[in-house]
Amino acid sequence: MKATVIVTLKPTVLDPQGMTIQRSVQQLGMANVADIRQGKYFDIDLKDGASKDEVERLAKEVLTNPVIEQYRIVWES
Amino acid sequence: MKATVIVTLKPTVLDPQGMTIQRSVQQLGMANVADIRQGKYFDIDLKDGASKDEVERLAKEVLTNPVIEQYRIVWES
Amino acid sequence: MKVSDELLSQHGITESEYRKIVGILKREPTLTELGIFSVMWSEHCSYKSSRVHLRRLPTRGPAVLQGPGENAGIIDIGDGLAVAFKIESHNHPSYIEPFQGAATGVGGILRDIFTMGARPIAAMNSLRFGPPKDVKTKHIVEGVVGGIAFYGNCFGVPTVGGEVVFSNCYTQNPLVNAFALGIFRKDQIFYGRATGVGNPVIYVGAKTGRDGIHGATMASAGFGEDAGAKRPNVQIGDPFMEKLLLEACLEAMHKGLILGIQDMGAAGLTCSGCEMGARAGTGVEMELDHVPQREQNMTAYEIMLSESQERMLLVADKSREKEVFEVFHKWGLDAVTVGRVTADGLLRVRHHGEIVAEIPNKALADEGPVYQRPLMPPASAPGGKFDLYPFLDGCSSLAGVFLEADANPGNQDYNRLLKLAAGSPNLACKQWVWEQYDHMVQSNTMMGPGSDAAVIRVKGTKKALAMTLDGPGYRIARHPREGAKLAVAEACRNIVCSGGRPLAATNCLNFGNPEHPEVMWQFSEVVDGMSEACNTFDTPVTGGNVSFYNETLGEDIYPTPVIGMVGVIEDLSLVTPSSFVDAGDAILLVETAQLLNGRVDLEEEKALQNFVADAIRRRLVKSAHDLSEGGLAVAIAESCFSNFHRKAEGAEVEIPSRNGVCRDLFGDYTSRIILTTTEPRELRRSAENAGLACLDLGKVGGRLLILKYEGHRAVDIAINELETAWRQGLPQLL
Amino acid sequence: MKFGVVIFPGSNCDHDCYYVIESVIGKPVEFIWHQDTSVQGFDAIVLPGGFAYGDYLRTGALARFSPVMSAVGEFAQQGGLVIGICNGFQILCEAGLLPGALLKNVGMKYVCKYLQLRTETAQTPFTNALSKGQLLHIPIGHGEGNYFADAETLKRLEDNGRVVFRYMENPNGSIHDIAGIVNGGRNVLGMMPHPDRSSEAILGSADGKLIFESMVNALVTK
Ligand SMILES: Nc1ncnc2c1ncn2[C@@H]1O[C@H](COP(=O)(O)OP(=O)(O)O)[C@@H](O)[C@H]1O
Ligand SMILES: [Mg+2]
Repeated sequence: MKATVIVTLKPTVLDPQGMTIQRSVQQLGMANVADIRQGKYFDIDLKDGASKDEVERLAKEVLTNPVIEQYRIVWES
Repeated sequence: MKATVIVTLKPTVLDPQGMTIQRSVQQLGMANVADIRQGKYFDIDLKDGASKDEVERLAKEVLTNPVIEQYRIVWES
Repeated sequence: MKVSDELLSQHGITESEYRKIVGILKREPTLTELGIFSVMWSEHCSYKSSRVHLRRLPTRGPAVLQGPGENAGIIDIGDGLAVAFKIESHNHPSYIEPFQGAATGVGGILRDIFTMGARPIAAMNSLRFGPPKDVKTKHIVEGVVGGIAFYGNCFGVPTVGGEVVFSNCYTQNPLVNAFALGIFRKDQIFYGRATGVGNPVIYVGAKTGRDGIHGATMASAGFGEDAGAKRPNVQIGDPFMEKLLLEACLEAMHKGLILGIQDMGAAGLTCSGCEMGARAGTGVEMELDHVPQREQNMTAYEIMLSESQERMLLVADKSREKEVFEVFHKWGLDAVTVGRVTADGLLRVRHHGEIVAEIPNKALADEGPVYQRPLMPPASAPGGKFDLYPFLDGCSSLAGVFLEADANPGNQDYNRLLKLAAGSPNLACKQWVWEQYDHMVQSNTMMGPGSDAAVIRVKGTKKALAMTLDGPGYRIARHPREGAKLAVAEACRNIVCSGGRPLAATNCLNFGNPEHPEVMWQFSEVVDGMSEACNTFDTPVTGGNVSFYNETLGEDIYPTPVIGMVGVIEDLSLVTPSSFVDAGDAILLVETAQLLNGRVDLEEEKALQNFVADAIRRRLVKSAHDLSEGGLAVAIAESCFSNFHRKAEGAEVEIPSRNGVCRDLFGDYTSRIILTTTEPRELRRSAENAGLACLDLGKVGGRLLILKYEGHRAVDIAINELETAWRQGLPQLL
Repeated sequence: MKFGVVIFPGSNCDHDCYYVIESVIGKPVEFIWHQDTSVQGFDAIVLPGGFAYGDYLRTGALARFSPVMSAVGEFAQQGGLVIGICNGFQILCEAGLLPGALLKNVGMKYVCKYLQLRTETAQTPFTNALSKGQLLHIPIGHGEGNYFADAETLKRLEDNGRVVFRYMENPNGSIHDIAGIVNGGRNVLGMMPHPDRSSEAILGSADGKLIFESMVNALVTK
């Protein structure tokens, strides 16, 4: 089983990385880009018999810092 | 229009972050996690009238380091 | 196997080299063997073009414990302690992928140091780029600096100094030279030797992947149109893994578990295996099925040639194998026995039950081809427009302004010129670069980046170490032999100004294509100049690195030797800053009797350095700063600027009139040092006794920098305004 | 009185902290291995700077799972003195022993330099040798020192005098210029600047020593 976890900064948290990219994009003349926010992406391979709960726990307790981040999981089987 | 760009390391390129996370996770007793590879995730807001080509260019020329990374774009309208 | 011409050329092996291989093996090589020969006999690993010249370098001296031939040179610093240091290039990888290329360059040189048992306590780097206004250059600078910071900071070694130079010739061939220095007890040195027949050969560290296969051969050819096509070679650095490797290796060494050890750098398992065998006169047998692998279905060829980072090969006593495993496992690292030491002198490699290579270690490590390549002086050196103003090389827009001032010194605004010079790429403050480096970790840094030499104290003693990198490229391009002498002289002068005594040197020789007779001539001249100077200053060369093929589309870079000099400061209280200390101090200029440009009189220079060293020992000196590019005006300005621990101090100075105001302000004349003191008379007297000129220039103090020339104020500027120009120079360009 | 300095894989200021405690302030100190499950016998614990677990995932994120961290948590709960410097601060936040989080510097780059720090309160076991408003000359060296907390947390920190240090010139974008905070019990301090690098005049400043000396005072009077 495979799963993908996407971790992004909460909307209330400033994203300096996204802002820097946004600036360089504007300098390059890509004027149509209104906003970029950067997040992290994790491709996870699971052994047979792994449960969705385990991935949920992984995403919540390890991959995300709840003070600043939020996550979502995309399943693939 | 919105698009998501996902940038990941090419499969043959070493991913020290992913490896280290996976090892820690195993020690935490999440034994079913076989492999983790980390990538970047970009949420992009586009102004009206932006073309898909522009996003393609952004992904290719700005967000990806072609020496070690690859990208894919997910569209949302 | 049928070996085609095409296969040979892919491996960079010539016809005659191939015949030699067949002669050694007494049969045709297997593909794996061909690969092994190709990397070991590559320019990068075999020094086939440079070896005949390098022999002329002085390598012995009372302080030298280990000269060239091991992973790093070692010198005795007293108190039962020794330091290991070396410099290495990572030029080609850094052009292809600036961040990872520079990062793995740092990783490689650090491994060279700790593989000998020394804990790295300082790093430096010498960087050359094209002009900063070029977009591609900006990207390379960002990447290289970011990569060095990423690796060194995480590993936990302070990056305490280095150089950044911009010039057109490096646009397509940036240079990234990384230096590292480590410290240990002199009775605890480890060597890369596979001793003791029957002992296990143990692989530790990261798993092997298909990274950087043929990296050594890549560094042994120029770039053509297809530089991009060579990209799959890129290795990724994992400084965290290397930090664990450091701690585990040192722990295993201190427990007495290790007999021989070598890092896997260029040519990976191949190089460490055969070199360790060759040095000990033994054979090494390896079973590749045991090698930890990251990727599926790797061939023997790939495993032997992989340049995956953060790996080491070691030999332990057979009775202590398990203890070795325990140490590495404690640090969370792989440690696997992959073979044994044998008596037959062969590198024997098995894979899936078959022998895939069987080659005498010595043939690979010591009997590579040696070429006496043709030499020829070039028809013309770069034009001498900038002889007095070498900092202008690579700054086309500024060059005109200064050359015009040189021709018409009378009616110029020297405030403006000084601001322009101070903010020019080659002279501007490099804080943008070194602020990204952790230069304080390990809490030894007394003088970090920005001073003449970096100074770090040695815990547990009264001593400090001083170190510097110097490579005046434009000078050397103009006159390789004289330029090389200047480089050594300047490196020693920097050490002396900080209160130290230079002990020994390392060097990185960055050159173009050795198959160009002009390049080989430059190389030979540089080696001779360096030898002469190192003999004069009693600073033997304990090691180094040669990087050839820094050429793109037939264009060679300037010959660019970079000298790394290491010295000892006998007492912490003698550490001397390059910036002014207190208002009211007298400013003196000491110089040799004749004013030289572009060359150095070594004996006079030595007298100058001895005088300054002695004056510092007699505690007559509060600050000492050597003059180099930018001349007297820029040197005085630099001494005025604020630093982390002190506010800016102005100065009022009389510039001696000699060759016209522009030259006297900005001209780069050799062998000069500015000192500040509260005892000007005593200093002048001693200088005159030593046959040196010593001029009273003026006093430290105030908020202005005033430079008087023939009775009027040529420069009269608020020091803060000048400092802003100097600090903003680089950030504005980048 | 015994100090303990925790070694995580990737810690690189562990020896610096050890040196200051042993050779500069002259107090007993031992290393604590991250796999240890007890911190018994120690009176104060230092989480040193560095790149624990390479700072991979997030700074401090993987270190907080090290076995020693449960022991450190209990030790803190019982009022034991814990100081986290730089990476140590990041670990304390990840472990929930201090509120908030440390984001990437707004400039996106690692910054190593000396700066001025203002002491906001002397009412902690880490600052009793300082006075409120006292300026410290002290270096930073970090890529992720941009302190963030939500409005409610911030208010609590400010109202209770838990902001211990503030930057005079903000180098990283930290909210309210925060450089260091304590927990509600005031026995756990996290700070980005490095007192361990500024405890000897020959290194440019001995101001950092005052923080270690405050800890000694607190332990003596305890
Ligand atoms: N420019 C040089 N000056 C002096 N010694 C050199 C120089 N270049 C290389 N050497 C020495 O030659 C030896 C061969 O280097 P080697 O260890 O095979 O390669 P590497 O540099 O890849 O580790 C080393 O001991 C090195 O110090
Ligand atoms: Mg080596």
